[in-house]
Amino acid sequence: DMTVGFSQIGSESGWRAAETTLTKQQAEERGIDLKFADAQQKQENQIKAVRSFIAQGVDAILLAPVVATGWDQVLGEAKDAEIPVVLLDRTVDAPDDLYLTAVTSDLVHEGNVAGQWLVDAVGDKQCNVVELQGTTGSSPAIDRKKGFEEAISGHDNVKIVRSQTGDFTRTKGKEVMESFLKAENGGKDICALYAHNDDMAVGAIQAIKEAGLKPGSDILVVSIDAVPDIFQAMANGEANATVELTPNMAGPAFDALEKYKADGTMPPKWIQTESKLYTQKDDPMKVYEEKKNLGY
Amino acid sequence: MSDEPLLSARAITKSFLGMKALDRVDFTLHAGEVHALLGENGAGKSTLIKVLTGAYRRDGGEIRLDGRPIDPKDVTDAQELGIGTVYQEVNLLPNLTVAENLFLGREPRRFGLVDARAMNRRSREILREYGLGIDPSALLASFSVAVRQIVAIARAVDLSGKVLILDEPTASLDAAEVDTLFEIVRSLRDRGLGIVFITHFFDQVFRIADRVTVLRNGQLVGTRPIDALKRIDLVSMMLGRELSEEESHRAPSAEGEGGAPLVRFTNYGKRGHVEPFDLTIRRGEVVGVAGLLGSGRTETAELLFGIEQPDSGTAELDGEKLTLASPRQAIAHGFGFCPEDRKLDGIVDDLSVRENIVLALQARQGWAKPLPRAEQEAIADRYIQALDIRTTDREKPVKFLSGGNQQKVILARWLATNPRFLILDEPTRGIDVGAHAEIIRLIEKLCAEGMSLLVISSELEELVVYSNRVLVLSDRRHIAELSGEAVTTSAVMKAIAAHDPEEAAA
Amino acid sequence: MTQRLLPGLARLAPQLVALAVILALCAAISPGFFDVSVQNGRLYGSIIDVLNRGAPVALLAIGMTLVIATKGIDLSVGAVMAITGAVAAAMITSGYGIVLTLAGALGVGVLCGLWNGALVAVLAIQPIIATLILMVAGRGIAQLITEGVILTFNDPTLIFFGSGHIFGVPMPILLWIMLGALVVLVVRTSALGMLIEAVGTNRRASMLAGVGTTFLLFSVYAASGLCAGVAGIIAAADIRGADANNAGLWLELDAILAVVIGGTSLLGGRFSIIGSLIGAMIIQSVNTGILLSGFPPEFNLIIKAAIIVVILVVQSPSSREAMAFFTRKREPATEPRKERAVS
Amino acid sequence: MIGSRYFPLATTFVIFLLAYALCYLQFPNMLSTRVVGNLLTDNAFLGIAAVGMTFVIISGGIDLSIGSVIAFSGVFLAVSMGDWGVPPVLAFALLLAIATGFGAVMGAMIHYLAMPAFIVTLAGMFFARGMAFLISTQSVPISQPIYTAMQGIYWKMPGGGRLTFIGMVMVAVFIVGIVIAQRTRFGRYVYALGGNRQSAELMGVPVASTTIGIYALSSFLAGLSGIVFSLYTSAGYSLAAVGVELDAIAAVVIGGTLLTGGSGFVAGTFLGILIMGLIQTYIVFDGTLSSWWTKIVIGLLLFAFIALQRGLVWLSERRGGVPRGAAA
Ligand SMILES: Nc1ncnc2c1ncn2[C@@H]1O[C@H](COP(=O)(O)OP(=O)(O)OP(=O)(O)O)[C@@H](O)[C@H]1O
Ligand SMILES: Nc1ncnc2c1ncn2[C@@H]1O[C@H](COP(=O)(O)OP(=O)(O)OP(=O)(O)O)[C@@H](O)[C@H]1O
Ligand SMILES: [Mg+2]
Ligand SMILES: [Mg+2]
Repeated sequence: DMTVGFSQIGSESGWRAAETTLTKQQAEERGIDLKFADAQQKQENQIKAVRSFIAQGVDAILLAPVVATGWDQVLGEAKDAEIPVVLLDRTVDAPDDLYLTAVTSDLVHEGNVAGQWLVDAVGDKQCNVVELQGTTGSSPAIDRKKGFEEAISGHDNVKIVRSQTGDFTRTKGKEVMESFLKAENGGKDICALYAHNDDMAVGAIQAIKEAGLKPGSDILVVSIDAVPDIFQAMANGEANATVELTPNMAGPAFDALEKYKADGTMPPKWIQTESKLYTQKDDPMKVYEEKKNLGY
Repeated sequence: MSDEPLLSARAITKSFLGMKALDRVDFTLHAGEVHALLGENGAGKSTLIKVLTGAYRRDGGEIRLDGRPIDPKDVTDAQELGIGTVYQEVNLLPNLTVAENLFLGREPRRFGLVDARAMNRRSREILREYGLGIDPSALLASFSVAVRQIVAIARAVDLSGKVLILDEPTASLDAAEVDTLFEIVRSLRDRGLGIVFITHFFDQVFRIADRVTVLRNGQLVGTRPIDALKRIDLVSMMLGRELSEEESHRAPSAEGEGGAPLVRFTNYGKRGHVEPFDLTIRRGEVVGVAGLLGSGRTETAELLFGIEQPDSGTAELDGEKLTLASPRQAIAHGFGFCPEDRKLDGIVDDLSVRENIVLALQARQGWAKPLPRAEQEAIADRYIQALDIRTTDREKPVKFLSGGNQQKVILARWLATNPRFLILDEPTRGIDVGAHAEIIRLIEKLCAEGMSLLVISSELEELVVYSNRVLVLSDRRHIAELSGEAVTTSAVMKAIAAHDPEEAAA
Repeated sequence: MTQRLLPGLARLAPQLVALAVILALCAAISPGFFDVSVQNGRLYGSIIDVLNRGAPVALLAIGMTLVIATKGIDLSVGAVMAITGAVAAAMITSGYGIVLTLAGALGVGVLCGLWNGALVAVLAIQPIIATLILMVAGRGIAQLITEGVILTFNDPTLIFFGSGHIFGVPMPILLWIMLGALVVLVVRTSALGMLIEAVGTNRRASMLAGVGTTFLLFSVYAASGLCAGVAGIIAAADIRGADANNAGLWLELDAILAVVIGGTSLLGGRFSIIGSLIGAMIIQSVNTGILLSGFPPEFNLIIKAAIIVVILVVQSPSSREAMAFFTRKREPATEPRKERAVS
Repeated sequence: MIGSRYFPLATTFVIFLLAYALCYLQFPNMLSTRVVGNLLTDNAFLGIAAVGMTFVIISGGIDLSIGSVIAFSGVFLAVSMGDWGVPPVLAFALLLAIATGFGAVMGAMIHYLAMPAFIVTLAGMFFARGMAFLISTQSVPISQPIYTAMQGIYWKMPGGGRLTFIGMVMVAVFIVGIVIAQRTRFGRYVYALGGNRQSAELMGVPVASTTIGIYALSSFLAGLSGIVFSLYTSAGYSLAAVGVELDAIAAVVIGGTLLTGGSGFVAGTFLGILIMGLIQTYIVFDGTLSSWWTKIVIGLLLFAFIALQRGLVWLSERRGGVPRGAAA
């Protein structure tokens, strides 16, 4: 059987915890011995971990890179040691012969789906959007912003009036939303909220309610990730749409690895996961029940 | 002595927070003289020194060296001008080695790098002149206050091309060390240096000084040649009044000796600190402790006060077994301890005079029972007056007091707890004549009221005046105990000498 | 009492001035800044947000002030917030009553403080490192409790501590003001304050004077743990869930900053809890001001750094001297840098 | 008594060897040249920054800005070489000059404004990362021939381990650091300042220039560390190296330097770095710890090392009877 090293970014969010849980589950089901290394959000720790995996002589490495750049060298070392590397949930800026495949969603596309939904939802109405960005400088923040902006460009009735970082957290999401509401005439001038992840949206929803407005109707709420809590909000009519980022990246990754190990089948360089849109029509409570126990 | 002064200061003025510490003070120093700078605690001696050497910027006045005006911006400037200084508190760096302290800022270098070997070699040579056979590559922290003071002096002497300034350098030196120091000072004087010397010991002034300058309350009282000066005149210059009790001698009182035992230590000791000893202290008795540097006096006190734990022996108070696991416990039993190193172990420098005085009392009462503010103020005022602590007000942070006044504040802290057994380690260090007499009188009064005292002092004259008994220590061992009529300076010297003839001969 | 209060306020003048200037800037950026209305029976407005959002840092700053006064520092408070929030969420969701939950969470906070106290007072580990241990491990412990997810709860009483209000005043505001007042009262009417200052100024001398230094060190770290506990509960209640990953993240730095801005020296000794609370409000005003300004988030850090520098420069002893110099021409009372040389 | 000064250093070394032996017993692979090479390479940037931190801490200060300076350096290099077309060597020189100047300004503020280092460098931390954001929020790859060339310099040890260029740079920085600390006047001044600022001033130590020099040195090394980090990752990223200052402080303290200032050794910091690296390597080799247990175990091991060290020092103090004042 196989020993696989998994270098995870950290445990900064529920989504990430779910990804870790699912990876462990998948490994167990397949009888894979998984070596797990948590990098505490630091690229240097991930590089260290990958090097240690190489030194230990694992059979394959899963890497969820914290940032796209800076992997050439260590991936080169893995290649020299003939250890296949599979990238999870984000790709890297490196020649693609340095890794076996990348199992990721398309972050820009996610933003695009969210933006598209909003454009469709408001039709021709004038709509001022406030945006809760992810951590300044992180790739999901940059790409989800880009995708969303692409989707609304050309629709002059929809425009972003305020945009601040909420650090991907509920607390900051709530705090920033509070100030958005004050700055925009008590929220009366805001038509929609776009949050780079669900956690910030959940925080912002509370802020909207405390300001005496109705999230979901007075202010539309669209966000990304599809964590269980947002489905509860959708079921209550307080959130409108979310774009799923599946935490099960490891399944396809292990499939590819097993095939490769068995007979050398090269998988495609990019295995894209679906960016599924959920709205209030999709029976949110049912999805919530399904997702509840996935380790989010 | 040439006519042109080596160093002259004119109309020096310096104030702190509106209070004038120096008020148009003039001062001249000739080449080849030892000039004693005298004055009560807080008179402004240290401040004058600091102004002269650039440690403080002056508010007004003019300083000339060799007739040229100088304006040292910091101590480095003064050092470059050839002025070496030992400031009042031992101002060396315990975390550096002895050699590094001696050569800080002017290390011998080879190929641009510090040459530690040469530095240690030269340090050893320098220190040998002071009779100090210590390893210069050891950390200064591993030596006692006295040793540090000698190192500080050696550094300043080595730095001083023209002027050497010593601010109370002898406070914790014993007689032999003082002799060595004076020999060096004399030879420097003969080489043409000007030496400024601050002390509270009159004997030393008359032994070594050529002229004296007296300050009082930040003002110049006068400068006189020593030959034409009587001791009593000097005292009145300093105090601005006559001091009658200054020479008060006291025959050890009989009641003290006869009092019932208060504390008894049997076979008390700690390996590596003090060898086991027996000691009984009676009510109303003053026990003096004499010995050379590093003989283990302070360490004895630390054992008695529970700072260090003994590894042998027992202690009894009023016939009952007693454990002294911490100063806190000792204090609970009515002990008190004025430490030798007031800066490190004594004052709490940011707190006010009042808070420093009530600290031990409050600590003993516990945090939940605060002394009412009015009571604190009353206590503080009482001791400020009783000990003549010079401060503009009781809420002044104690760090702004002069050295001697800080010492009195610590004494007041312990007196305020009304202790049964008080240990004083060098209580008169840095205290002026007036206060000195005051403190000795106080000691006597306290014993008369039944308090027992253990006093450590390097001044044998002083010690024999008030002690009923004197313990003599050497090499961390209690080697002799003198009592009654036998308590005399020469007997104490002999006792020390009996153990270590070489040192006592000096 | 009043005689002593007035000079106290005078000492806080620079902090108050800084706060006033920042608030004025905020009002210039966002015209409705000082408007307060009532929304759902609850006071509502930007200025209320400052008081409300500043609660965690204000609470942490209370304990931190005491710790810093003893010449210590407590880097673990952010992690302790995460732990106590997690404990509260875990207990309330597994059916313990609100009373037990609160007691449990606060108890854990105090326990964390005692652990820090033990390392500092008994093992004599340097405070920064001693508390760094819990800073690193504590978040792990919190995540262990929540298993890395946001543990949501719906208990209305617990939520009340985050978003409830009494007479329209949000609970967090009441809590930090009350806890602050309580601690000031305890510390200043007992001898604790003076003894803490003594220990922080000269620990050895205090020990020799019979001050129970060990007890005091344990107390201040425990107090810091308790304050972090309250802050943790508020943070969790605010978002109705314990976010072990992010609750209190980097707040220890803000709390330390608040204490320093408030005029308490990192070298220990004299302290002012009221000053620290004002410091916390200054920091929060800056944060809220930045959010209201509409600048892109890339500028946040630069603005914050610039404001900190300006505040500190204005407060630094040297520039106070310089100002005194310019206002009272030619009467240089003291030489600042040299004064320090003897202190 | 003679050795007491070096005792903490010796203790740390013994602890490191013991810990390594324990790791080896559990995972024989730990004693390969690969692991040893990785310890040097992976910790190169941290080590270089920690040398600067050692000076700062010995002088009684602290520098919280180094992580941000590292991030700024990376972004500056990437953008200046990539977008602005600055030649690499010039970019390096420019960066080191900027970093040094930045440190000097912080040092000057600390000295002349009498502000605590903690706060000044905290503002510096915000500022440097803020500047990095302003230059670029995205991670910018660096593709310069000189980078490839430097990355290609290594000595392949028997057993497959590599002693890389950046590993060697770190070792060199440590050696220079030791010489500066122990054998130069500046080094003595740093210790003097940490021992007692006022005494140092009264003994003629140029306090202002020394303080400025210390923080300039620290930022210079942080800049150098940034260069090394950019070599390590071939990129500049404004979110890189968050919290490195805490790692550096921990390494310095584990290496036996007192945060109160005045005592410690640059060589000790090297041991501290190795110990921290060892902890991480061990955790990865183990591979069974969840995210949270990773944090808890790091904390516990940190505690174990420090407690062990304290215990040994305490024992020796009891035995040797280090006199009072020694701890001051
Ligand atoms: N930094 C300071 N700030 C405020 N006041 C000060 C400061 N330094 C000294 N003083 C005050 O200046 C006066 C003179 O002090 P100074 O230290 O010069 O006295 P001194 O003659 O050396 O006394 P002693 O014999 O006790 O050492 C004292 O009243 C003291 O309180
Ligand atoms: N001349 C010396 N040479 C070497 N070491 C010394 C010398 N004098 C003192 N020491 C060291 O200083 C330590 C302090 O001893 P201790 O303080 O008990 O002595 P003391 O009798 O109180 O002297 P002091 O008058 O200096 O306070 C001793 O353990 C000793 O190691
Ligand atoms: Mg003096
Ligand atoms: Mg002594």
